[in-house]
Amino acid sequence: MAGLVRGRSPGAETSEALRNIRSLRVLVIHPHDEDGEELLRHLKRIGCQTQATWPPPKQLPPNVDVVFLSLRQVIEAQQSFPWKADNPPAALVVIVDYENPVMVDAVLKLTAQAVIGLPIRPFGLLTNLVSAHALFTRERKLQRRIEKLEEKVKSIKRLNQAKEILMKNHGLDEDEAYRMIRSQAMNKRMTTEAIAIAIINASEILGLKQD
Amino acid sequence: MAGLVRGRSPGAETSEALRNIRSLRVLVIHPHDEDGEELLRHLKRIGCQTQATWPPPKQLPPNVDVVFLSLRQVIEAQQSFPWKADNPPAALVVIVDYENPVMVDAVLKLTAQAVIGLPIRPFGLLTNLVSAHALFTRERKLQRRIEKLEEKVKSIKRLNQAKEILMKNHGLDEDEAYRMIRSQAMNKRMTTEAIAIAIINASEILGLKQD
Amino acid sequence: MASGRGGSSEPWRVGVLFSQSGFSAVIERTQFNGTILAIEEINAAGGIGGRPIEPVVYDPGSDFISFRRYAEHLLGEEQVNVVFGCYTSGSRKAVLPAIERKNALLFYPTLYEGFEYSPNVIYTGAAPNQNSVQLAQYMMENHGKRFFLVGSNYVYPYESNRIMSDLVTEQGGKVVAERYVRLNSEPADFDRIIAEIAETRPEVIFSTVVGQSTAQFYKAYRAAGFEPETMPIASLTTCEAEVADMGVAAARGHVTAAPYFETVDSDANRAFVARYRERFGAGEHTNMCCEAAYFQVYLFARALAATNALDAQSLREALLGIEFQAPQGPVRIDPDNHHTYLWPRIGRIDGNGAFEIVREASAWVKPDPYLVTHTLDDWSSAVGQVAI
Amino acid sequence: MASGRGGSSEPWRVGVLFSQSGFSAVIERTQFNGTILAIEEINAAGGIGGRPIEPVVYDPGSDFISFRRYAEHLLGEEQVNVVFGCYTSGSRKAVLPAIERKNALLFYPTLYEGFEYSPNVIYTGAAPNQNSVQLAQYMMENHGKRFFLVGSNYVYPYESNRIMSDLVTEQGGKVVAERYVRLNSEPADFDRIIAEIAETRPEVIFSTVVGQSTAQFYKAYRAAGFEPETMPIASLTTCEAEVADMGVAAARGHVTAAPYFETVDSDANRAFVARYRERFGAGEHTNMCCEAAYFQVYLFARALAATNALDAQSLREALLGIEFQAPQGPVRIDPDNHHTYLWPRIGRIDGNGAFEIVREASAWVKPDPYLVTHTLDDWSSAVGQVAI
Repeated sequence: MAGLVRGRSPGAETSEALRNIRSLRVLVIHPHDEDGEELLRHLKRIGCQTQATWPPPKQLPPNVDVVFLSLRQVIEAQQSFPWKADNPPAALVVIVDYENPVMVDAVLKLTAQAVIGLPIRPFGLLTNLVSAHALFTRERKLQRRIEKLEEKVKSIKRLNQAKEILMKNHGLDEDEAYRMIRSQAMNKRMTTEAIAIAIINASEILGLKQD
Repeated sequence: MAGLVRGRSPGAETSEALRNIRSLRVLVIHPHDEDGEELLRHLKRIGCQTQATWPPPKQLPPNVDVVFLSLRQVIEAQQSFPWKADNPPAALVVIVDYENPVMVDAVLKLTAQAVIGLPIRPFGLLTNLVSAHALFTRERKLQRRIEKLEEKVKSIKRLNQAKEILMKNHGLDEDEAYRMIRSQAMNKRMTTEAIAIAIINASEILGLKQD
Repeated sequence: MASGRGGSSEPWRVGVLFSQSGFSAVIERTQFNGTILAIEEINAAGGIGGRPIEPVVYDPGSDFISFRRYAEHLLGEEQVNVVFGCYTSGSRKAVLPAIERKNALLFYPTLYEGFEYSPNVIYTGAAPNQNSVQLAQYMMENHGKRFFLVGSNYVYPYESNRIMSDLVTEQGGKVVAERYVRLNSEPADFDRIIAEIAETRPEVIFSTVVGQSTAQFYKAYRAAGFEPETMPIASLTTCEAEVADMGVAAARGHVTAAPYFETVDSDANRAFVARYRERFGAGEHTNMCCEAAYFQVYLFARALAATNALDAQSLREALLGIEFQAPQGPVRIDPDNHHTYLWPRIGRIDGNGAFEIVREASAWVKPDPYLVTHTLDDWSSAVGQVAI
Repeated sequence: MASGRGGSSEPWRVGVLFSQSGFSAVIERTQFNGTILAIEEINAAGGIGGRPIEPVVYDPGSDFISFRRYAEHLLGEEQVNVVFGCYTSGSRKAVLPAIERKNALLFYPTLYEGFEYSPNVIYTGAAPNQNSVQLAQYMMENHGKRFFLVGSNYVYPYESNRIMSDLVTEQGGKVVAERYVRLNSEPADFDRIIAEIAETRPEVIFSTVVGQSTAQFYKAYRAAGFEPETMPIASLTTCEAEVADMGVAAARGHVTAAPYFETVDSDANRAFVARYRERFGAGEHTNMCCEAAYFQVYLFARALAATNALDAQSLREALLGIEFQAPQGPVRIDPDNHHTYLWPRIGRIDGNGAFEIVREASAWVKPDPYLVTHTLDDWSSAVGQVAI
C-alpha cells in the first residue's frame, strides 16, 4: 500500500482476518483471578471460541489459533512451558505486569506478537488480538516461503549432482543425463528429485566418481 | 528455545535489543495534546531519542527506528501518509482510540508491530516499544533471507543456462563450459554470475541455440 | 461520595451533558429534553427513596474538548458520579477516560457503530445489528441494490458504511460511490455529491450525514429534483428532529431505521408524546435519541431505588439485566455487554413529516456490538415475523 | 474528597499499609514506625494548617491479596486518597490498580528494581543506579570478581541479579551460579545453596534474599564456617532490621549498599535516631526503609501545607521538585520520574552489629529508574569523589 488516506476504499470488503474473528480459537493461560475473568469475559464478548487453563499446560492442546499468556506467573510457577519461539504453534499475546529488562527479555525470547499490560482493560484487546494473529500468519508465510526456496536450491543442486554422476560414469552429455533421469522417473512413477537422490545415494555406496 | 523456566539463565547477558534502547530513534506522529505529551514524556523517561511531529509528514525523515502513529487522526486528516507496509522503513506502533473493523483493517493494512490504546498509560509502553522493534528486525531478516534465496535460485538457473548455451554452440562438455565461464570471469575481474548474464544476453541478441 | 450519602432529603445529583448549540444541537436538545422530562416525572412521583434527582447541567456546544472539560468538572468539583450525555462517538470518547478514571457511570442514549465496551458505560441506543441490517434488507427488497454512500467525515459513518457495503455486496449488489463531508459542512459542500448522484443514478442513497448537515443534504437532494420513489435516502440517524429542521418538502418519502418513532402505536408512547408536548410545546417532537435519553433515566432510577447509593459499582450490578416498559416497548440492559435489547423498526416520512412505520420487529433484538460480519439472516431469525 | 474539605480542625486522614506479621514484617514494622513517628512529630508541631494528620492503619500481613483489599477499602469506605505503604514489589503492584483507578497517591518507601512510573506514585527508596552500581564497584575493588547470586524467587531479585551480572561481566568477572529460594523459606532450603558455595568458592556472594529468609541465609553461612573477610555477602536489602533479627555473630563483616544507615554522621540523623528510640524503645534501630518511610511523610506534609487540599492532582504538582533535609542528607523528588535524589553509601557490619560506612557519595544521585545498561562509570561521574 502506497499511502493511507482512509481506512477503506469505497466498497472495499472487510478483510478475511476480521471476518473470521468469531472462529478464532483462543487459549488463555492465566490464573483464575479478576484479571483472568475480565480477559475471558471480553474475549467472549468479542465472540471468540475461548477457553482458559491454569496452571500452564505441559503440552499445548491442538487447534489453538491464539494463546494469551500471563508471563510473570508462568515464570514464577517455575515450570517448563513448551513454546517453540522459532516455529510457534499459534499466535502469542503476552500479558505483563512488570516491564523490567528480565521480563522484557522473556517477551523477546518468546517472540510474542502482542503485549498487553495489566490490569486488563477491554479497550485495545480486539485490535491486539487481530493484529497478533495477522503478524503470526504473515511470519508463517515468510517462513514457509524460505523453506520452499531452500528446498528448491537443494533440489537444483541435487539434480545437477545426479546429472554429473551420470555424465562422468556413463559418458553421457548433459541432455542425455537429464533424459535418463526423467525417463527413470516416469517408469518408476517417482519425481526426478527422488531419482536424483537415489543416484547420489547409490554413487556414494558404489564409490562412483562424483565430481 | 525449548521451554521457558525463568526469564534468564544464570549469568545470561541482557539482550542487544534492550541494551540499545537509549539509542533508538523514535518519531511520534500525534497531535500536540495531553496524550501526545504523556507519550513523549514517557519515551523520554525511558531514554529514547524522541521527536514529535504533527500534521503527518509528507515524507518520513531518515534514520528513524520506530514510529508511533495516531491512527484515527491521520485518517481523518485525509492526507496521504507514506507507509510501504511490505517494505517499511521502521517499526510501527499504532495508537488507536476506536477499534471498529474500519480501524482494525487500517492497522492490518499498515502491518503495525504493536498496538496501543488511548488514553496513553505509561505501563506497557517500554515492552511494546522493544517488542515492536524486535518483530520488525526479525521480519526484515526473513525478508532479506528470502531475497537472497531468490537471488540464489535465479543465479543457479542463469549459470546452468549459460553453460548449456556454451555446450550447445561450442560443443563443450559441462566441465569445459564451466571452466570457460570461470576463466572469463577471472580475466575480466567479474563474477561468474555477470559472465553468465553476458552470455545469455549475447545469445539472445545473436540468436544462438538456448535449449 | 458525599453527594450520595448525606441527609435523607438531600437530592441525588447527576450530570447532564448535551449540546444546546453547535452542529449537533438539533438532536442533542431533544436528548436534553427527554432527560429532563424523565427526571421531572420521577421527582413529581416522590423521587427515589424520598429524595429528588437534581440535574447538574452543562452545555458543551458540540465541541469535544468542552465535553471532556465539563465531564472532568462534573466528576471533580461537582462531585457527581453519574452522567447522562453525548451524541457523537467523538464526544463519548472524549468523556470516557474521565468517566473510567473516576470509576463513574455514563448513560449514552445514542445509536453508534459498536465495538466498545466499558464497565463504566450503559449504552441505550441501537447497535448496528439493531438497525443497519434491517435497513439494508428493507431497501434491497423494495428499492434495489445499487447504493451510493454519503456520510459525515468521522468514525461512525466509516464503520456504518463498511457494514452497509458488506451487506450490499453479499446480496450481489453494488456500492457505486462512498463520499464524506466535513462535520461543519456548508450547503455548497454537497454540490459535487449531488452531481455524482445525478451521474451514477443509484437506487438507494445511504446517508450517515449527521447534525445540521442532514438538512443541507436533503434540501440539496430536493433542489436537484430527485424522486424519493425511485431513489430514496435511507438513514440510521435522520429522525423527527432533522425532519423538523429541513421541513416536510425535503423530508417526504425518505426512509430511516430506528428502534423508535414518534408514531409508535402504544399507550406508553402516546402518553410519553403527550407529556413531552405539554412540557416543551405542542410543536415539539420526540425521536429515537430523545426516547433513549428518556427511558435510560428510568433505568437509572430503578437501579438507584434498589441500591439507595450512587456508587458505580453497586449501580452497575443493579442495572445489568434490568427491564423497563419504554415508549418503544420493553427494553432490557444486556448483562454481557451493557448495551440494550431494542425493537428495530423501519419508518418512511409521510406528507405530514411523520414517520409511517412500514415494518417492525415482533420481538426485541439482543445487542451484539462486536459483530463484524452482519448477514440478512440475522434479521429474519431474530425477528420471527415482520408486520407490514 | 469529603475528608479533605470539612471544618478547619478536622484531621487529614491518610492510609498506612505496612505488615505487622508475615515474612516481611521484620522490615515493614520499622517502616510503620518511621511513618508514625513523622506523623506524631508533625502533629506535635501543630499539624498542617492547624489540622492534625490522622493515620488510618491496616495490617496486610505480608499477603498481596490483603494489600489489594485493604487499599480498596482505604480508598473506598475510608475515603482516604493518600496512602503510605508497601515493601515488596508484589505488594506495590497489588495496590497500584486501585490507586490509579481512584486517582489517589501512594508513597512507596522501599528500594526496588526500577522500570516503573505511575503518575500516582512517589518512590522514595533507591533505584538500581543508586545502590547496585555502587555495590558492584566496591565489591570488585575490594573482594574480587567471582560472584555467586542468591535471591528470593520473585521479580526484584531477578532484575537485581541481571544488573549485577551485567556489571560483573562487563569488568571481566564471572557469575558462578544464580539460585533462588521461595519467599516463605525454611532454613533447610539453604542447605543445597551452602553446599554449592562451598564447592564453587566465589569471592563475593550477592544476596537479594528478603524478609525473614535473610536471617536464615546469613545464619546458614555462619554455621558453614565461611569467612566474611574472603567471601562476604553483599546485599541491597539487608539492613539494621535484619541484623537485629539474625544477631551480630551472623551479620558481622558483611556488606550492604544503601542511601542510609543508622550510623550516618549528621545532626539531623542523630536527632532522628534519638527520637525513634525514645518513641519505640532504646533497643530499636532505624534503617534505610524506615528512614524513607519517615522523610516521605515530611515531603507529603510540605506539599499539603502548600495545597491545603488532599487531592492527588494538586499534591502531585506540589511534590515534584520538592526538597527536604532528611536524616541521610537533603533529598528531592525528581519531577521527571517521581523517584528521589538520594545519597549512595556502602556499609560494613561491625562487631556491634552497626554499619560502618566505608564509602559515601559526595553528592546526591539523580534517580534513573529506566536505565537498562549500568556501567561503573555512572558512579564515579555522578559522585565526583568518594570518601573512604
